[in-house]
Amino acid sequence: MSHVLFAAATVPTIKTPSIAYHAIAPILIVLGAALLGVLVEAAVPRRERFNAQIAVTVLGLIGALVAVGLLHNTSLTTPSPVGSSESFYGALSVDPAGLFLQGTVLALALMATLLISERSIEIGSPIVASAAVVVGSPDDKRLANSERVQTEIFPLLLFAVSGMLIFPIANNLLLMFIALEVLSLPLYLMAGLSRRRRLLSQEASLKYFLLGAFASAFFLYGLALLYGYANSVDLPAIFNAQRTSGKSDVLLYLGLGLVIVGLLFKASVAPFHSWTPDVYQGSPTPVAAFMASCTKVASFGALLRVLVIGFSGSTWDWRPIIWGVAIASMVIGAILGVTQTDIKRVLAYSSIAHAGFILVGLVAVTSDKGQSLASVMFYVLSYGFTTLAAFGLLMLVRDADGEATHLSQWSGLARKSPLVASVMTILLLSMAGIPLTSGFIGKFYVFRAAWHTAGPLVVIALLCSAVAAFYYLRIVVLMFFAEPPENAPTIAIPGWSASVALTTGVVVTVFLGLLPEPIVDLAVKAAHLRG
Amino acid sequence: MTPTYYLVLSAALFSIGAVGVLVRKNAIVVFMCIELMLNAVNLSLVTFSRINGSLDGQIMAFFVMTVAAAEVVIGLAIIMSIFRTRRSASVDDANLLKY
Amino acid sequence: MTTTAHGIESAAWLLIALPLISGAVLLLAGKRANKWGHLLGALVPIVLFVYALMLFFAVKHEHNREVSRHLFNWIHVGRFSIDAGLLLDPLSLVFVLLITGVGSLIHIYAVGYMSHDPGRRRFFGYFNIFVAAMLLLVLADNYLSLYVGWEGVGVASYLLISFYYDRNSAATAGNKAFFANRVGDVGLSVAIMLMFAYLGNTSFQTVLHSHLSNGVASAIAFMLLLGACGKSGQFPLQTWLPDAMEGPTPVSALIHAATMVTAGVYLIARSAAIFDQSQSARTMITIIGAITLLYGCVSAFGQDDLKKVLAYSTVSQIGYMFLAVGLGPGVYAIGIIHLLGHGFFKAALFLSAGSVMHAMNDRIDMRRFGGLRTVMPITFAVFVCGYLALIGFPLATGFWTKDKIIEAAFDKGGTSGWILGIAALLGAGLTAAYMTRALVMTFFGEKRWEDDVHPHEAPKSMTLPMIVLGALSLVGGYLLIFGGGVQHWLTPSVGPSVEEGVHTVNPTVLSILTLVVIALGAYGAYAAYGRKAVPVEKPVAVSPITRAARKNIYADAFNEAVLMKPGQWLSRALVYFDNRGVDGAVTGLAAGMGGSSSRLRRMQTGFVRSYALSMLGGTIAVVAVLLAVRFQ
Amino acid sequence: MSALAFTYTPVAAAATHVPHSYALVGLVLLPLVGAIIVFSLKTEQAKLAKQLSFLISLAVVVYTAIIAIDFNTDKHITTANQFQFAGSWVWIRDFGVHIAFGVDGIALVLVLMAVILVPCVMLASWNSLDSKSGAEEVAAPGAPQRSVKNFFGLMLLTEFFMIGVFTATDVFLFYVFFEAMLVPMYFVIGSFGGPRRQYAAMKFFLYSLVGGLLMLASVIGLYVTTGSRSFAITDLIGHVPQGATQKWLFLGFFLAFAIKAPLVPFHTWLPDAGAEAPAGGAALLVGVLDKVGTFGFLRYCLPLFPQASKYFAPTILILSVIGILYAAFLAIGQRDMKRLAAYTSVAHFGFIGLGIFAFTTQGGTGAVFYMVNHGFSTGALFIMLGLLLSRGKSRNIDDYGGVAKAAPIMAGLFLLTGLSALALPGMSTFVSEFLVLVGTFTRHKGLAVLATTGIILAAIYVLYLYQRVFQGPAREKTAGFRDVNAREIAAVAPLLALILFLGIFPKPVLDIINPAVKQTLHEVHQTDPAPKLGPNSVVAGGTK
Repeated sequence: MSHVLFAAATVPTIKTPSIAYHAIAPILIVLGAALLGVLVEAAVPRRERFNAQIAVTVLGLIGALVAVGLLHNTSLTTPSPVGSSESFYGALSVDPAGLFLQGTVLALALMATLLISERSIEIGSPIVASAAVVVGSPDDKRLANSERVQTEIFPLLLFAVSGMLIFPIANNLLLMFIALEVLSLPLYLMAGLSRRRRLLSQEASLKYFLLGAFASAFFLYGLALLYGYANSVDLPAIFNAQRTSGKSDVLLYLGLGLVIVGLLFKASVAPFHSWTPDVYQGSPTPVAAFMASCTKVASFGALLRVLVIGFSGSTWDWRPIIWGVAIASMVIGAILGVTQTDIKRVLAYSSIAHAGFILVGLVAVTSDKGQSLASVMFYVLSYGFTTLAAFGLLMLVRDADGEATHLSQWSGLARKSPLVASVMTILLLSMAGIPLTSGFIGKFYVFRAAWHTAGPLVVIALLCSAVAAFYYLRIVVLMFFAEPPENAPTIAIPGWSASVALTTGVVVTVFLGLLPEPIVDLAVKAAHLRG
Repeated sequence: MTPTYYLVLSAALFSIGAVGVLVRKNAIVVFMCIELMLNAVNLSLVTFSRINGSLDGQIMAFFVMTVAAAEVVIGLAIIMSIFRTRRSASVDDANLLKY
Repeated sequence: MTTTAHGIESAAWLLIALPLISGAVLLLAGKRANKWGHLLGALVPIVLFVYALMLFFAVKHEHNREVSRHLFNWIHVGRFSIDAGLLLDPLSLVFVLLITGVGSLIHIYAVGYMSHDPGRRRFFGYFNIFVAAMLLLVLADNYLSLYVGWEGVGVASYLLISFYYDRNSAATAGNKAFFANRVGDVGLSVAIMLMFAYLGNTSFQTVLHSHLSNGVASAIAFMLLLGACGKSGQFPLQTWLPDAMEGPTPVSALIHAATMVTAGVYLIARSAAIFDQSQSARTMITIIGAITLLYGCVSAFGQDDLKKVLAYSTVSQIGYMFLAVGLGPGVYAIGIIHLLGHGFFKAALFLSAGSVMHAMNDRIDMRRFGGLRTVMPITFAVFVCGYLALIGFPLATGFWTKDKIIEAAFDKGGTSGWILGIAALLGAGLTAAYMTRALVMTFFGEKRWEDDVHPHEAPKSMTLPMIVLGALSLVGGYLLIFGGGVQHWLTPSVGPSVEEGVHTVNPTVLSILTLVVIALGAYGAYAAYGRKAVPVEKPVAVSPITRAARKNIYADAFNEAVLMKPGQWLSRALVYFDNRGVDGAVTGLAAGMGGSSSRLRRMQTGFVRSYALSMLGGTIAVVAVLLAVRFQ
Repeated sequence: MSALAFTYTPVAAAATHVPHSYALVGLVLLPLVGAIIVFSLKTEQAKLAKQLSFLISLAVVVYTAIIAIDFNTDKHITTANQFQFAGSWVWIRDFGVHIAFGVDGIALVLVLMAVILVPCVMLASWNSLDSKSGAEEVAAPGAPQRSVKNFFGLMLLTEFFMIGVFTATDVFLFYVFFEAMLVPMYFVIGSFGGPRRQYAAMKFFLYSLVGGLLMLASVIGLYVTTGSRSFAITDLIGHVPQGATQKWLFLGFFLAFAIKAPLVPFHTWLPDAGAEAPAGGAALLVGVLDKVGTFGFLRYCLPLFPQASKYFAPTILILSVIGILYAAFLAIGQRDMKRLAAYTSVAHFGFIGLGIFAFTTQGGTGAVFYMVNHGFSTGALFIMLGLLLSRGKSRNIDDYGGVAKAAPIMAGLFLLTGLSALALPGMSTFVSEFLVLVGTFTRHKGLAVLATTGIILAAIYVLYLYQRVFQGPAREKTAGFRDVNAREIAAVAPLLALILFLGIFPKPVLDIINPAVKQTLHEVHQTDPAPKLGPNSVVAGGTK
């Protein structure tokens, strides 16, 4: 694309570059499904709409997943020039690492879809029937108890997923920015679509939107500065410019800093984390699950690419930043989680802490031949499944106001439902990094990658995970060792869709703890970014 | 005219926008401040385009404008729905989620 | 050197196994064994005694009179190799005969004495276990095996002292005995470790036939001495022994008079070769012996409890034995003979005392006795036999050896010889005095017992052993000393006696002097207690010496003030420190974490603008760090 | 970036050819399968769960015994082939991690000890869950019934982890067992414990976790610094770089083990956990789980970090001696009998630490034997306390007195147990304690003598407890105590019998332990000091 633009300035003829459509097929499939979803929304009668949307979404995601699977050996950048040109960089880089992350996003998104489409737990679905209706108005009350469901969320989700697919393979900062917006804008809306506690949901939506836009502005300004420095927003070009450009390094580092900030915001890394607890708490639970898993995968993918492709030459300059924000994330995530009373906020702080752990793995990403890259990819995958299942479980524990997320309501849960309590325990132990769960393997993997480069950071990370273990264990203590409260919540029986999602999450968590070999192998093989 | 001035102007506008986000209470105004930041970036892009002698920056400005427009749509929808519920567009009123 | 066991000797392990099995049967069989348990228990030592006699004659014919019986390899780790084995030599056989002989008599006595006690079976179980442990102690052929027996008798002693466990005083006394013994055990343990560290072995064969440097020999000797003091109730670990009288009387007779408490003397005699290499340790033994013998005498004066009098007497007599074995190569045998004689007469005295108790409804306060000689003639007669032997009446058992010990003390020469000699002499006088007091208060004078008490002579099962022991008290010493038989017998173990030499004081003069002192002591006591009626209540206005004697010269008070109280305080202080300090650091860390968490979470104000501020701050920090790193 | 194809070197290839390489896998899996079966029973099938668990645990004992009989004690040992029944299968190739099992003498006797303890604990806990609360509380009205099958399932699960942790010969696998073992014990304490069970369970887990995570750092460091691309212990021995790296790595392992053991001053979780855990759980916790710490010293700290071990040995020895005396004083000052028992164990762990870091065969063998004996002894002690508490419903010693009157057999068993705890000569505990002391003495005389004074304190805390509980006049409350029944006797008697038997004839066990300890010391490059005077000083014919 940039070649095209550049060419336009000097040569009057425009050569159409060739696009490897097969390589971007997953993106196209999801986008196509999303558009189809919009059409369904317009054309299919309300009664059929829900099933139609689910079909479109699920098939779209599965199709994309299959496409990713078929592409697994691909490594190319696209578009590519028809003639030869010495400085042409494809805006999209379809490479093994990117495909791994895309596959992860798609799988997690599929599970999130299943959670969103759960209708047995609550009349309708966890999603508000009509977001436009004023909260508390008679219409709102009527709709809240009606069977009416809202289906716009599915196309929104698909659009977000398409953004997430582009995000980690964008080789061009502008494209990355657009992907960022494409994934964010639907999420802002989705955050506000909770069926219950709509005020909170709307507030979450507003906060997420304002802060997200604020962060985008930083990203964009960084992009502009880098453009000024390198005369291109292609990552390889920026990398090359660092050796050749005569411009002031201030531009480079200001730009790098601001771009990183934009990405760290999405990944909910401290000190850019402050939206996370509020938004997770306010959002509909399946949406929070979607954000906590998929967004994280995508944004770390983007961060990896920026650092490895664009800035592996200045590793020593940005490494202190990663150290700093990693420590900040782990410490804030661990310590602030200790006194939380809402289980969704606990998971949010856990997510912040985990972002820190992932960053630990990321420290050595430019210097160790793919080990770090593989470890980060493995970590986001295992964490994604675990956290998604954990959020999904929250949907099952309910009282009259919807989900019972206050910790005190979880006490004695094992009496009521040993199964839910046991499953939650497995997930929490995984988050705490106890062996025989995927969390342990993930932690081991990232820490091993970082050990040589950042030994002290690993020790800090381990100590933080000990602190964080406190709040996971506290939930276990409550569920198993405490007496149930007076107004004990009820346990809803999930329908097939949520059951499938939850089972998958737990099975993956345990499986990756016992036999991680296949996925580790996959990550190792995929640990390759193409500039 | 040195293009650098435009860069300084752009930085100033960006900073004004950022500070505006921090000090203004009305969600619409906050949002406008963010738009101001985006437009400051546009100014930068165009300036750099000029400095670097390539058109890419100018094209990018269009992209940014488009994205900003999309953002407005979403943003106003969100602010609107909150306003209808709360009868207030103050961002400080949206303070249920905390600690 | 030693002969390997053969024939009858090779079954010597039965000496230990039989009573152990019997004890185990009695304890494990439960109520089923109530009917016949005591008979089994009493039969075992008799069988053992017979076997021991056979062994005695068998060994007597062996070359060198040392027979070893290897049993099995007990512990083998690296160079540390301990074989479980038995050593039958003159010293051990003398003890075996004493233990089984006197043991048999006391077992028989106990059948009668304990006949009304519901815990009789348990008693015999413990008693047999004691016999097994004691025999192991004397038969062991290395120090570690000895240690096992050493501790085994300690446990048996503990169990029997606290036999009436529902009495707090008995339980406490048992504990006290065990704790004091443990202090001694530290010494014994360290001694064994020293042996291993320096010699690589702990068998008598090696240790006793090695040249040690004076320092090492002294270190080992002092540590052994500490062990001996604990077991034998010697200063400064003596206070448990009088309290041990809480146990049934046969226990006091067998364990806390005749056998176990003399194990310290055995240990020193056994380790003669080590003590011979350390003059300082030997001097220490004599000092301890002298202090203890006087201490025992003085404390015995203050007691109104007949058994306590005898207990302090035991303390004092073992002091004599220590003095003897401390005096050196020639006197070991005298010490051992005194030990054997003491086994007879002290057992006789205790059994008589038990008989008195039995008659007086388990009351033991001498102030409540009086005039018992007519009611209990046999008991009285046996007590008198024991009394004569103990005070060293001419030709009675104690006479021969006590005289020799006093003589040897003077013969040591120098100032120390004089001091030790005079102490021993003084002790003889005091012994006569307190024993006379006890005799008079118990058997003479007006009867002072309460109305509900109807004293009567003991049954035959009790009186018969008493008579035998009484007779042995009178003539046993003569048998032991006659012709130097025992001395010669012991020579292979402890070396020959030195008969001739330069005497500091002419022996004849000294003998007469001793007799005079004894007579004076006896008369003095008679004058004080026999002439006038003994008050039933303790007189309150008494001299400081009496007051001190009543409180065993403040030894208990000292222990309580210096060891127990500070120990308890330390324990409490450490508990506080552990909870507040060590654990406090841990919980404090957790609390700090929680505190900082609840403070930090306030930063999450809920205002979107403050979030934006933190983001902006973070951004500035990130950029600043980047630039700082780059342009530093 | 295509250089990711890590070269994989087969580990312990020779070992996999040993015919019995699957034997230990079976042993590890047996209790796991049992646990899964028991967990899958219905809550109502409590009786079946008990019987099944007990049978499985007995089967494990038999299985282990067969392995022990098959164990070759005369084998010539080298670093590479120090494990018997070794088997190794790749688990995660990229991590260089193997599912690798194998036993040397040290591991074998500890496994034996653990599996013998489990059925005893089960017998002792047979009816302990019938009351609706912890043994020391009176059940609150309306308290729900606790799940018997879960308790027994957790016991089997714990057994699985215990066997695994002792038999793993891959550092990573060991770590997995080491950490995962916390979970079942956490549930045992938390679900079936006393009034402060939540606090105790949490403290236990977090404290251990902190240690475990520090160890994780070292485990990773081991991999990174040795460059061996394998976690098999035989591949790592001798490859850890000397100097500061080794010291740091050592500290990571050491802290984890010191917390687990626990060594003063990292001990404060144990009194809480030991006191709040149900008696059976406490028996396993203190009897077996804590041994993993001291086992780790021997298996990992010494061979992997010989230089650092020597560097830190004086400090550890001093800590051990402090622990012996300090914890003994604390035990004397306790009012809570289970806390008392926990503190006695802290003191005993001091002895074990002393033996290990004295670097003598006597010390090392003594320490391992000590672990075994202490497992039996403390297991029996906690079982006895459990029986007592189930009658008295109070952990406070002052609430008791004169129990021997009503329950003489119980008193006798308790006293025997107590005597084994104070290392009475004639019991196996004595043999081990003396070996430790004598082994220490040959190198560090002062420390050994100080430690020896601990035996006085041991007598005080044991007998003082016995006096306050069992002796003295019977109380109104204690007079009605039921004496132990056959089942309860059967729970303790085997342990006491073993303690007595091994006290008189410890040779079979010592012979198993000895070669392994020698090998360990060989890896630390230590030999026993020779007797100072040597055999030359022995004069034939005596000195007379």
